[in-house]
Amino acid sequence: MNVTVKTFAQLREITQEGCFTLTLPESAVTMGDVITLLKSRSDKWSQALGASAGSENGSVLMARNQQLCDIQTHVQPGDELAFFPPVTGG
Amino acid sequence: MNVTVKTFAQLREITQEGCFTLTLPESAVTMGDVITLLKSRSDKWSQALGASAGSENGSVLMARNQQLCDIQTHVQPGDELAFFPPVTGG
Amino acid sequence: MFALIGDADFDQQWLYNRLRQEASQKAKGNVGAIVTFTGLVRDNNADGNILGIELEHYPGMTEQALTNLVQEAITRFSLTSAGAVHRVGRLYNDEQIVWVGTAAPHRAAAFEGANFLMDMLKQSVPLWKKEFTRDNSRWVEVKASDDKAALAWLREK
Amino acid sequence: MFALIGDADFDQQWLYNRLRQEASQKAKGNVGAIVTFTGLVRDNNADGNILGIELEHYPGMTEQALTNLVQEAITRFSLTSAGAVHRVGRLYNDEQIVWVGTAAPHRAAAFEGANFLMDMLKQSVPLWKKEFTRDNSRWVEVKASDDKAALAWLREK
Repeated sequence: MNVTVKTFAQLREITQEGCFTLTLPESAVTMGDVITLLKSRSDKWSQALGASAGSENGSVLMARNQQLCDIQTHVQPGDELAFFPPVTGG
Repeated sequence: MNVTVKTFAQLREITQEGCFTLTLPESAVTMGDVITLLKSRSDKWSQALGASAGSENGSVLMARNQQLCDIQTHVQPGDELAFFPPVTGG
Repeated sequence: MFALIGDADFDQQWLYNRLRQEASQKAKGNVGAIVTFTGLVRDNNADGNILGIELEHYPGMTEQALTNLVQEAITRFSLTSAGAVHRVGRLYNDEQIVWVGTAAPHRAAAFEGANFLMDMLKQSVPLWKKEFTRDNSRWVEVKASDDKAALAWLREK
Repeated sequence: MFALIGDADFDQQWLYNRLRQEASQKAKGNVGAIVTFTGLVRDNNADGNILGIELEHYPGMTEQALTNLVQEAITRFSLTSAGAVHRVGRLYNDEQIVWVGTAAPHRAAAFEGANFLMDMLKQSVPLWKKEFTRDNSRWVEVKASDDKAALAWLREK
Protein backbone atom coordinates (compact mmCIF):
# COMPACT_ATOMS: atom_id res chain seq x y z
CA MET A 1 0.00 0.00 0.00
CA ASN A 2 1.01 3.60 -0.59
CA VAL A 3 1.09 6.45 1.92
CA THR A 4 2.29 10.05 1.70
CA VAL A 5 5.10 11.04 4.08
CA LYS A 6 5.74 14.64 5.07
CA THR A 7 8.49 16.14 7.20
CA PHE A 8 8.93 19.60 8.72
CA ALA A 9 11.57 21.85 10.29
CA GLN A 10 14.75 20.03 11.39
CA LEU A 11 13.44 16.69 10.11
CA ARG A 12 12.81 18.15 6.69
CA GLU A 13 16.31 19.63 6.62
CA ILE A 14 18.06 16.45 7.81
CA THR A 15 16.19 14.03 5.55
CA GLN A 16 16.03 16.48 2.64
CA GLU A 17 12.72 14.85 1.78
CA GLY A 18 9.80 17.12 2.59
CA CYS A 19 7.06 15.16 0.86
CA PHE A 20 7.10 11.82 -0.94
CA THR A 21 5.10 8.66 -1.58
CA LEU A 22 6.18 5.59 0.39
CA THR A 23 5.22 2.04 -0.54
CA LEU A 24 4.70 -0.09 2.56
CA PRO A 25 4.80 -3.89 2.69
CA GLU A 26 1.57 -5.57 3.86
CA SER A 27 3.24 -6.31 7.19
CA ALA A 28 3.59 -2.61 8.06
CA VAL A 29 0.43 -1.81 9.98
CA THR A 30 1.45 0.74 12.63
CA MET A 31 3.37 4.02 12.78
CA GLY A 32 6.08 2.06 14.61
CA ASP A 33 6.49 -0.18 11.56
CA VAL A 34 6.71 2.87 9.31
CA ILE A 35 9.44 4.34 11.52
CA THR A 36 11.47 1.11 11.35
CA LEU A 37 11.15 1.14 7.57
CA LEU A 38 12.13 4.82 7.27
CA LYS A 39 15.19 4.35 9.51
CA SER A 40 16.49 1.73 7.07
CA ARG A 41 15.83 4.07 4.13
CA SER A 42 19.04 6.11 4.54
CA ASP A 43 21.59 7.33 7.07
CA LYS A 44 19.84 10.68 7.01
CA TRP A 45 16.53 9.12 8.03
CA SER A 46 18.25 7.01 10.65
CA GLN A 47 19.73 10.18 12.09
CA ALA A 48 16.47 12.14 11.82
CA LEU A 49 14.34 9.58 13.62
CA GLY A 50 17.14 8.61 16.05
CA ALA A 51 16.91 6.07 18.82
CA SER A 52 14.20 7.92 20.69
CA ALA A 53 11.65 8.43 17.91
CA GLY A 54 8.28 7.19 19.00
CA SER A 55 9.37 6.44 22.57
CA GLU A 56 7.61 8.13 25.48
CA ASN A 57 10.09 10.99 25.64
CA GLY A 58 10.85 10.96 21.96
CA SER A 59 11.84 14.25 20.38
CA VAL A 60 9.98 13.34 17.18
CA LEU A 61 6.25 13.93 16.94
CA MET A 62 4.08 12.16 14.39
CA ALA A 63 0.70 12.76 12.81
CA ARG A 64 -1.67 10.60 10.78
CA ASN A 65 -3.99 12.52 8.49
CA GLN A 66 -3.10 15.74 10.29
CA GLN A 67 -3.92 14.44 13.78
CA LEU A 68 -1.15 13.85 16.33
CA CYS A 69 -0.69 10.11 16.90
CA ASP A 70 1.82 7.60 18.35
CA ILE A 71 3.69 4.42 17.33
CA GLN A 72 0.65 2.22 18.08
CA THR A 73 -1.55 4.10 15.59
CA HIS A 74 -2.70 1.94 12.66
CA VAL A 75 -1.93 3.02 9.11
CA GLN A 76 -4.34 2.78 6.15
CA PRO A 77 -3.66 3.01 2.41
CA GLY A 78 -3.65 6.60 1.22
CA ASP A 79 -2.84 8.04 4.64
CA GLU A 80 -0.85 11.25 5.02
CA LEU A 81 1.83 10.57 7.64
CA ALA A 82 4.01 13.35 9.04
CA PHE A 83 7.10 13.51 11.24
CA PHE A 84 8.37 16.65 12.92
CA PRO A 85 10.14 18.00 16.01
CA PRO A 86 8.31 19.44 19.05
CA VAL A 87 6.52 22.63 18.05
CA THR A 88 7.76 26.14 18.91
CA GLY A 89 4.99 28.52 17.89
CA GLY A 90 3.40 31.23 19.99
CA MET B 1 -10.74 77.60 59.46
CA ASN B 2 -12.54 76.82 56.21
CA VAL B 3 -12.47 73.58 54.23
CA THR B 4 -14.35 72.41 51.15
CA VAL B 5 -16.54 69.34 51.60
CA LYS B 6 -17.59 67.14 48.68
CA THR B 7 -19.89 64.12 48.55
CA PHE B 8 -20.54 61.54 45.85
CA ALA B 9 -23.05 58.86 44.84
CA GLN B 10 -25.41 57.76 47.64
CA LEU B 11 -23.89 60.27 50.08
CA ARG B 12 -24.49 63.11 47.67
CA GLU B 13 -28.11 62.01 47.19
CA ILE B 14 -28.82 61.56 50.91
CA THR B 15 -27.19 64.80 52.08
CA GLN B 16 -28.28 66.76 49.01
CA GLU B 17 -25.08 68.73 49.44
CA GLY B 18 -22.55 67.84 46.76
CA CYS B 19 -20.06 70.60 47.44
CA PHE B 20 -19.94 73.35 50.08
CA THR B 21 -17.62 75.32 52.33
CA LEU B 22 -17.54 74.23 55.96
CA THR B 23 -16.20 76.40 58.76
CA LEU B 24 -14.49 74.29 61.40
CA PRO B 25 -13.81 75.35 65.01
CA GLU B 26 -10.13 75.45 66.02
CA SER B 27 -10.68 72.24 68.01
CA ALA B 28 -11.50 70.23 64.87
CA VAL B 29 -8.14 68.84 63.80
CA THR B 30 -8.87 65.36 62.41
CA MET B 31 -11.26 63.81 59.90
CA GLY B 32 -12.96 62.18 62.92
CA ASP B 33 -13.73 65.64 64.32
CA VAL B 34 -15.13 66.71 60.96
CA ILE B 35 -17.40 63.65 60.88
CA THR B 36 -18.74 64.43 64.37
CA LEU B 37 -19.48 67.98 63.25
CA LEU B 38 -21.16 66.91 60.01
CA LYS B 39 -23.38 64.37 61.82
CA SER B 40 -24.77 67.19 63.96
CA ARG B 41 -25.36 69.32 60.85
CA SER B 42 -28.68 67.67 59.91
CA ASP B 43 -30.61 64.40 60.09
CA LYS B 44 -29.62 63.76 56.51
CA TRP B 45 -25.94 63.98 57.36
CA SER B 46 -26.45 61.87 60.46
CA GLN B 47 -28.08 59.22 58.26
CA ALA B 48 -25.44 59.51 55.53
CA LEU B 49 -22.45 59.06 57.81
CA GLY B 50 -24.24 56.56 60.07
CA ALA B 51 -22.80 54.78 63.07
CA SER B 52 -20.10 53.02 61.13
CA ALA B 53 -18.53 55.97 59.30
CA GLY B 54 -14.81 56.03 59.85
CA SER B 55 -14.73 52.73 61.72
CA GLU B 56 -12.59 49.89 60.44
CA ASN B 57 -15.41 48.31 58.46
CA GLY B 58 -17.14 51.58 57.73
CA SER B 59 -19.17 51.81 54.58
CA VAL B 60 -18.10 55.44 54.12
CA LEU B 61 -14.74 56.23 52.54
CA MET B 62 -13.04 59.59 52.95
CA ALA B 63 -10.38 61.54 51.10
CA ARG B 64 -8.29 64.59 51.97
CA ASN B 65 -7.07 66.56 48.98
CA GLN B 66 -8.05 63.70 46.68
CA GLN B 67 -6.07 61.04 48.58
CA LEU B 68 -7.89 58.31 50.52
CA CYS B 69 -7.46 58.86 54.27
CA ASP B 70 -8.97 57.81 57.63
CA ILE B 71 -10.40 59.36 60.80
CA GLN B 72 -6.91 59.98 62.25
CA THR B 73 -5.86 62.15 59.29
CA HIS B 74 -5.17 65.78 60.22
CA VAL B 75 -7.04 68.58 58.50
CA GLN B 76 -5.53 71.89 57.33
CA PRO B 77 -7.19 75.16 56.32
CA GLY B 78 -8.20 75.12 52.66
CA ASP B 79 -8.32 71.32 52.43
CA GLU B 80 -10.73 69.57 50.08
CA LEU B 81 -12.43 66.82 52.09
CA ALA B 82 -14.62 64.19 50.45
CA PHE B 83 -17.00 61.49 51.68
CA PHE B 84 -18.34 58.69 49.51
CA PRO B 85 -19.44 55.03 49.52
CA PRO B 86 -17.16 52.13 48.50
CA VAL B 87 -16.36 52.41 44.81
CA THR B 88 -17.96 50.24 42.11
CA GLY B 89 -16.07 51.01 38.90
CA GLY B 90 -14.51 48.53 36.51
CA MET C 1 1.88 55.19 30.56
CA PHE C 2 -1.54 56.78 30.33
CA ALA C 3 -4.69 57.02 32.45
CA LEU C 4 -7.77 58.54 30.85
CA ILE C 5 -11.28 59.37 32.09
CA GLY C 6 -13.95 60.57 29.72
CA ASP C 7 -17.49 60.43 28.35
CA ALA C 8 -16.63 59.37 24.82
CA ASP C 9 -16.30 55.80 23.58
CA PHE C 10 -12.70 54.66 23.16
CA ASP C 11 -10.89 53.27 20.15
CA GLN C 12 -9.14 49.91 20.46
CA GLN C 13 -6.65 50.52 17.69
CA TRP C 14 -5.62 53.93 19.03
CA LEU C 15 -5.08 52.55 22.55
CA TYR C 16 -3.20 49.49 21.34
CA ASN C 17 -0.98 51.61 19.07
CA ARG C 18 -0.19 54.04 21.88
CA LEU C 19 0.71 51.23 24.28
CA ARG C 20 2.84 49.40 21.70
CA GLN C 21 4.60 52.58 20.63
CA GLU C 22 5.41 53.62 24.20
CA ALA C 23 6.72 50.14 24.97
CA SER C 24 8.79 50.01 21.80
CA GLN C 25 10.36 53.38 22.55
CA LYS C 26 11.38 52.16 25.99
CA ALA C 27 12.64 48.68 25.11
CA LYS C 28 12.88 48.10 21.37
CA GLY C 29 13.19 44.42 20.49
CA ASN C 30 12.27 43.31 24.01
CA VAL C 31 8.48 43.63 24.09
CA GLY C 32 7.11 40.13 23.62
CA ALA C 33 3.65 40.47 25.13
CA ILE C 34 0.74 42.90 24.98
CA VAL C 35 -2.46 42.15 26.90
CA THR C 36 -5.66 44.17 26.75
CA PHE C 37 -8.81 43.81 28.80
CA THR C 38 -12.04 45.52 27.78
CA GLY C 39 -15.11 45.62 29.99
CA LEU C 40 -18.57 45.96 28.44
CA VAL C 41 -21.77 46.97 30.23
CA ARG C 42 -23.74 43.83 31.11
CA ASP C 43 -27.46 43.57 31.56
CA ASN C 44 -26.90 41.73 34.83
CA ASN C 45 -30.42 41.92 36.15
CA ALA C 46 -32.40 38.68 36.08
CA ASP C 47 -35.45 40.58 34.88
CA GLY C 48 -33.45 41.78 31.91
CA ASN C 49 -34.94 45.24 32.06
CA ILE C 50 -31.82 47.22 32.88
CA LEU C 51 -31.03 49.59 30.05
CA GLY C 52 -27.56 50.59 31.20
CA ILE C 53 -25.59 52.34 33.89
CA GLU C 54 -24.84 55.89 34.89
CA LEU C 55 -21.27 56.37 36.10
CA GLU C 56 -20.50 59.07 38.63
CA HIS C 57 -16.91 59.97 39.45
CA TYR C 58 -14.82 62.38 41.51
CA PRO C 59 -13.26 64.70 38.91
CA GLY C 60 -9.59 65.22 39.62
CA MET C 61 -9.21 62.39 42.12
CA THR C 62 -10.37 59.77 39.61
CA GLU C 63 -7.63 60.72 37.13
CA GLN C 64 -5.02 60.84 39.90
CA ALA C 65 -6.03 57.51 41.43
CA LEU C 66 -6.01 55.81 38.02
CA THR C 67 -2.60 57.30 37.20
CA ASN C 68 -1.19 56.10 40.54
CA LEU C 69 -2.61 52.64 39.94
CA VAL C 70 -1.08 52.31 36.47
CA GLN C 71 2.29 53.44 37.82
CA GLU C 72 2.04 50.93 40.66
CA ALA C 73 1.32 48.12 38.18
CA ILE C 74 4.33 49.10 36.05
CA THR C 75 6.64 49.00 39.07
CA ARG C 76 5.21 45.86 40.61
CA PHE C 77 5.26 43.70 37.46
CA SER C 78 8.22 45.37 35.70
CA LEU C 79 5.94 46.28 32.80
CA THR C 80 7.42 48.07 29.82
CA SER C 81 4.30 50.19 29.62
CA ALA C 82 0.66 50.19 30.70
CA GLY C 83 -2.48 52.24 30.26
CA ALA C 84 -6.04 52.47 31.54
CA VAL C 85 -9.23 54.15 30.36
CA HIS C 86 -12.56 54.45 32.18
CA ARG C 87 -15.70 56.02 30.84
CA VAL C 88 -18.14 58.04 32.93
CA GLY C 89 -21.68 59.26 32.33
CA ARG C 90 -24.58 57.31 30.84
CA LEU C 91 -23.68 54.01 29.16
CA TYR C 92 -26.07 51.51 27.61
CA ASN C 93 -25.80 47.71 27.70
CA ASP C 94 -23.00 46.27 25.54
CA GLU C 95 -21.10 49.57 25.42
CA GLN C 96 -17.40 49.65 26.25
CA ILE C 97 -16.86 50.93 29.79
CA VAL C 98 -13.25 50.17 30.78
CA TRP C 99 -9.97 49.25 29.10
CA VAL C 100 -6.60 48.29 30.56
CA GLY C 101 -3.52 47.36 28.57
CA THR C 102 -0.08 46.08 29.55
CA ALA C 103 3.17 45.51 27.64
CA ALA C 104 6.04 43.39 28.97
CA PRO C 105 8.95 41.25 27.77
CA HIS C 106 7.03 38.08 28.73
CA ARG C 107 3.45 36.92 28.82
CA ALA C 108 3.05 36.17 32.54
CA ALA C 109 3.84 39.74 33.66
CA ALA C 110 1.51 41.24 31.05
CA PHE C 111 -1.39 39.01 32.15
CA GLU C 112 -0.77 39.54 35.86
CA GLY C 113 -0.43 43.28 35.43
CA ALA C 114 -3.75 43.52 33.59
CA ASN C 115 -5.51 41.45 36.25
CA PHE C 116 -3.99 43.55 39.03
CA LEU C 117 -5.15 46.75 37.34
CA MET C 118 -8.73 45.51 37.14
CA ASP C 119 -8.82 44.14 40.69
CA MET C 120 -7.42 47.34 42.21
CA LEU C 121 -9.45 49.66 40.00
CA LYS C 122 -12.57 48.15 41.55
CA GLN C 123 -11.19 49.10 44.96
CA SER C 124 -9.29 52.35 44.74
CA VAL C 125 -10.59 54.52 41.91
CA PRO C 126 -13.56 56.79 42.85
CA LEU C 127 -16.21 55.64 40.37
CA TRP C 128 -19.78 54.66 41.18
CA LYS C 129 -22.26 52.75 39.02
CA LYS C 130 -25.99 53.29 39.05
CA GLU C 131 -28.13 50.89 37.04
CA PHE C 132 -31.09 52.42 35.28
CA THR C 133 -34.27 50.95 33.85
CA ARG C 134 -36.87 52.89 31.88
CA ASP C 135 -38.43 54.22 35.09
CA ASN C 136 -35.96 53.71 37.90
CA SER C 137 -32.34 53.69 38.93
CA ARG C 138 -30.40 51.96 41.70
CA TRP C 139 -26.82 52.17 42.98
CA VAL C 140 -24.77 49.04 42.37
CA GLU C 141 -23.65 47.32 45.57
CA VAL C 142 -20.02 46.42 46.22
CA LYS C 143 -19.30 42.74 45.65
CA ALA C 144 -17.51 40.88 48.44
CA SER C 145 -15.53 39.00 45.76
CA ASP C 146 -14.10 42.31 44.50
CA ASP C 147 -12.85 43.17 47.99
CA LYS C 148 -11.24 39.74 48.33
CA ALA C 149 -9.44 40.02 44.99
CA ALA C 150 -7.92 43.37 45.94
CA LEU C 151 -6.95 42.14 49.40
CA ALA C 152 -5.13 39.18 47.88
CA TRP C 153 -2.79 41.55 46.00
CA LEU C 154 -2.19 43.61 49.14
CA ARG C 155 -1.20 40.50 51.07
CA GLU C 156 1.17 39.29 48.34
CA LYS C 157 3.17 42.52 48.54
CA MET D 1 -14.97 31.47 16.62
CA PHE D 2 -12.11 31.86 14.20
CA ALA D 3 -8.63 30.42 13.69
CA LEU D 4 -6.45 32.03 11.03
CA ILE D 5 -2.98 31.29 9.65
CA GLY D 6 -1.32 33.63 7.20
CA ASP D 7 1.69 35.62 6.03
CA ALA D 8 0.16 39.08 6.33
CA ASP D 9 0.23 41.29 9.40
CA PHE D 10 -3.05 41.34 11.30
CA ASP D 11 -5.28 44.22 12.30
CA GLN D 12 -6.19 44.66 15.97
CA GLN D 13 -9.41 46.56 15.33
CA TRP D 14 -10.68 44.03 12.80
CA LEU D 15 -9.98 41.10 15.14
CA TYR D 16 -11.49 42.83 18.17
CA ASN D 17 -14.59 43.82 16.20
CA ARG D 18 -15.07 40.31 14.89
CA LEU D 19 -14.73 38.77 18.36
CA ARG D 20 -17.07 41.32 19.95
CA GLN D 21 -19.64 40.96 17.19
CA GLU D 22 -19.68 37.16 17.37
CA ALA D 23 -20.01 37.30 21.14
CA SER D 24 -22.78 39.87 20.99
CA GLN D 25 -24.73 37.80 18.46
CA LYS D 26 -24.53 34.80 20.76
CA ALA D 27 -25.27 36.47 24.09
CA LYS D 28 -26.38 40.08 23.72
CA GLY D 29 -26.21 41.96 27.00
CA ASN D 30 -24.18 39.25 28.71
CA VAL D 31 -20.64 39.82 27.42
CA GLY D 32 -18.79 41.64 30.18
CA ALA D 33 -15.19 40.81 29.37
CA ILE D 34 -12.96 40.77 26.29
CA VAL D 35 -9.27 39.83 26.64
CA THR D 36 -6.70 39.96 23.87
CA PHE D 37 -3.10 38.79 23.91
CA THR D 38 -0.67 39.83 21.18
CA GLY D 39 2.81 38.35 20.85
CA LEU D 40 5.59 40.34 19.20
CA VAL D 41 8.89 38.97 17.86
CA ARG D 42 11.59 39.52 20.48
CA ASP D 43 15.30 39.89 19.84
CA ASN D 44 15.99 37.33 22.54
CA ASN D 45 19.63 36.71 21.76
CA ALA D 46 22.13 38.15 24.22
CA ASP D 47 24.33 39.26 21.32
CA GLY D 48 21.41 41.26 19.99
CA ASN D 49 22.16 40.34 16.40
CA ILE D 50 19.02 38.37 15.62
CA LEU D 51 17.06 40.09 12.90
CA GLY D 52 13.89 38.03 13.21
CA ILE D 53 12.38 34.59 12.80
CA GLU D 54 11.25 32.40 9.96
CA LEU D 55 8.10 30.43 10.79
CA GLU D 56 7.49 27.08 9.15
CA HIS D 57 4.14 25.33 9.49
CA TYR D 58 2.23 22.26 8.34
CA PRO D 59 -0.37 23.64 5.93
CA GLY D 60 -3.77 22.12 6.62
CA MET D 61 -2.91 20.62 9.99
CA THR D 62 -1.96 24.00 11.46
CA GLU D 63 -5.38 25.46 10.66
CA GLN D 64 -7.13 22.35 11.98
CA ALA D 65 -5.12 22.18 15.20
CA LEU D 66 -5.68 25.87 15.91
CA THR D 67 -9.42 25.50 15.21
CA ASN D 68 -9.63 22.51 17.58
CA LEU D 69 -7.75 24.43 20.25
CA VAL D 70 -10.05 27.46 20.06
CA GLN D 71 -13.10 25.19 20.27
CA GLU D 72 -11.61 23.40 23.28
CA ALA D 73 -11.03 26.73 25.04
CA ILE D 74 -14.64 27.82 24.37
CA THR D 75 -15.99 24.59 25.87
CA ARG D 76 -13.60 24.43 28.78
CA PHE D 77 -14.07 28.03 30.00
CA SER D 78 -17.66 28.56 28.77
CA LEU D 79 -16.46 31.41 26.58
CA THR D 80 -19.00 33.31 24.53
CA SER D 81 -16.52 33.43 21.68
CA ALA D 82 -12.79 33.16 21.00
CA GLY D 83 -10.35 33.54 18.15
CA ALA D 84 -6.69 32.97 17.31
CA VAL D 85 -4.33 34.15 14.59
CA HIS D 86 -0.77 33.01 13.90
CA ARG D 87 1.53 34.37 11.26
CA VAL D 88 3.98 32.25 9.25
CA GLY D 89 6.92 33.11 7.03
CA ARG D 90 9.65 35.66 7.68
CA LEU D 91 9.01 38.10 10.55
CA TYR D 92 11.35 40.80 11.83
CA ASN D 93 11.88 41.86 15.44
CA ASP D 94 8.95 43.80 16.96
CA GLU D 95 6.47 42.50 14.38
CA GLN D 96 3.18 40.98 15.52
CA ILE D 97 3.35 37.17 15.39
CA VAL D 98 0.37 35.80 17.32
CA TRP D 99 -3.00 37.01 18.63
CA VAL D 100 -5.60 35.30 20.79
CA GLY D 101 -8.86 36.84 21.95
CA THR D 102 -11.59 35.66 24.30
CA ALA D 103 -15.05 36.97 25.20
CA ALA D 104 -16.99 35.86 28.27
CA PRO D 105 -19.64 37.05 30.73
CA HIS D 106 -16.96 37.55 33.41
CA ARG D 107 -13.33 38.54 33.55
CA ALA D 108 -11.81 35.40 35.10
CA ALA D 109 -12.96 33.07 32.30
CA ALA D 110 -11.74 35.48 29.61
CA PHE D 111 -8.28 35.73 31.18
CA GLU D 112 -7.98 31.99 31.83
CA GLY D 113 -9.16 31.15 28.34
CA ALA D 114 -6.55 33.42 26.76
CA ASN D 115 -3.78 31.95 28.90
CA PHE D 116 -4.89 28.42 28.09
CA LEU D 117 -4.88 29.20 24.34
CA MET D 118 -1.30 30.48 24.50
CA ASP D 119 -0.01 27.61 26.68
CA MET D 120 -1.56 24.92 24.49
CA LEU D 121 -0.71 26.65 21.21
CA LYS D 122 2.97 26.28 22.17
CA GLN D 123 2.36 22.54 22.53
CA SER D 124 -0.14 21.35 19.98
CA VAL D 125 -0.08 23.55 16.87
CA PRO D 126 2.50 22.54 14.22
CA LEU D 127 4.59 25.70 13.94
CA TRP D 128 8.37 25.96 14.11
CA LYS D 129 10.51 29.03 14.65
CA LYS D 130 13.95 29.57 13.15
CA GLU D 131 15.89 32.62 14.29
CA PHE D 132 17.93 34.34 11.62
CA THR D 133 20.85 36.76 11.77
CA ARG D 134 22.41 38.48 8.78
CA ASP D 135 24.46 35.36 7.94
CA ASN D 136 22.96 32.42 9.81
CA SER D 137 19.81 30.78 11.06
CA ARG D 138 19.06 28.39 13.89
CA TRP D 139 15.96 26.43 14.98
CA VAL D 140 14.49 27.59 18.29
CA GLU D 141 14.63 24.92 21.00
CA VAL D 142 11.56 23.91 22.98
CA LYS D 143 11.45 25.48 26.45
CA ALA D 144 10.88 23.14 29.38
CA SER D 145 8.68 25.83 30.95
CA ASP D 146 6.35 25.67 27.94
CA ASP D 147 5.92 21.91 28.39
CA LYS D 148 5.19 22.39 32.07
CA ALA D 149 2.54 25.05 31.43
CA ALA D 150 0.68 22.81 29.00
CA LEU D 151 0.94 19.78 31.29
CA ALA D 152 -0.58 21.80 34.14
CA TRP D 153 -3.76 22.34 32.08
CA LEU D 154 -3.91 18.66 31.15
CA ARG D 155 -3.69 17.65 34.80
CA GLU D 156 -6.41 20.09 35.85
CA LYS D 157 -8.87 18.49 33.47
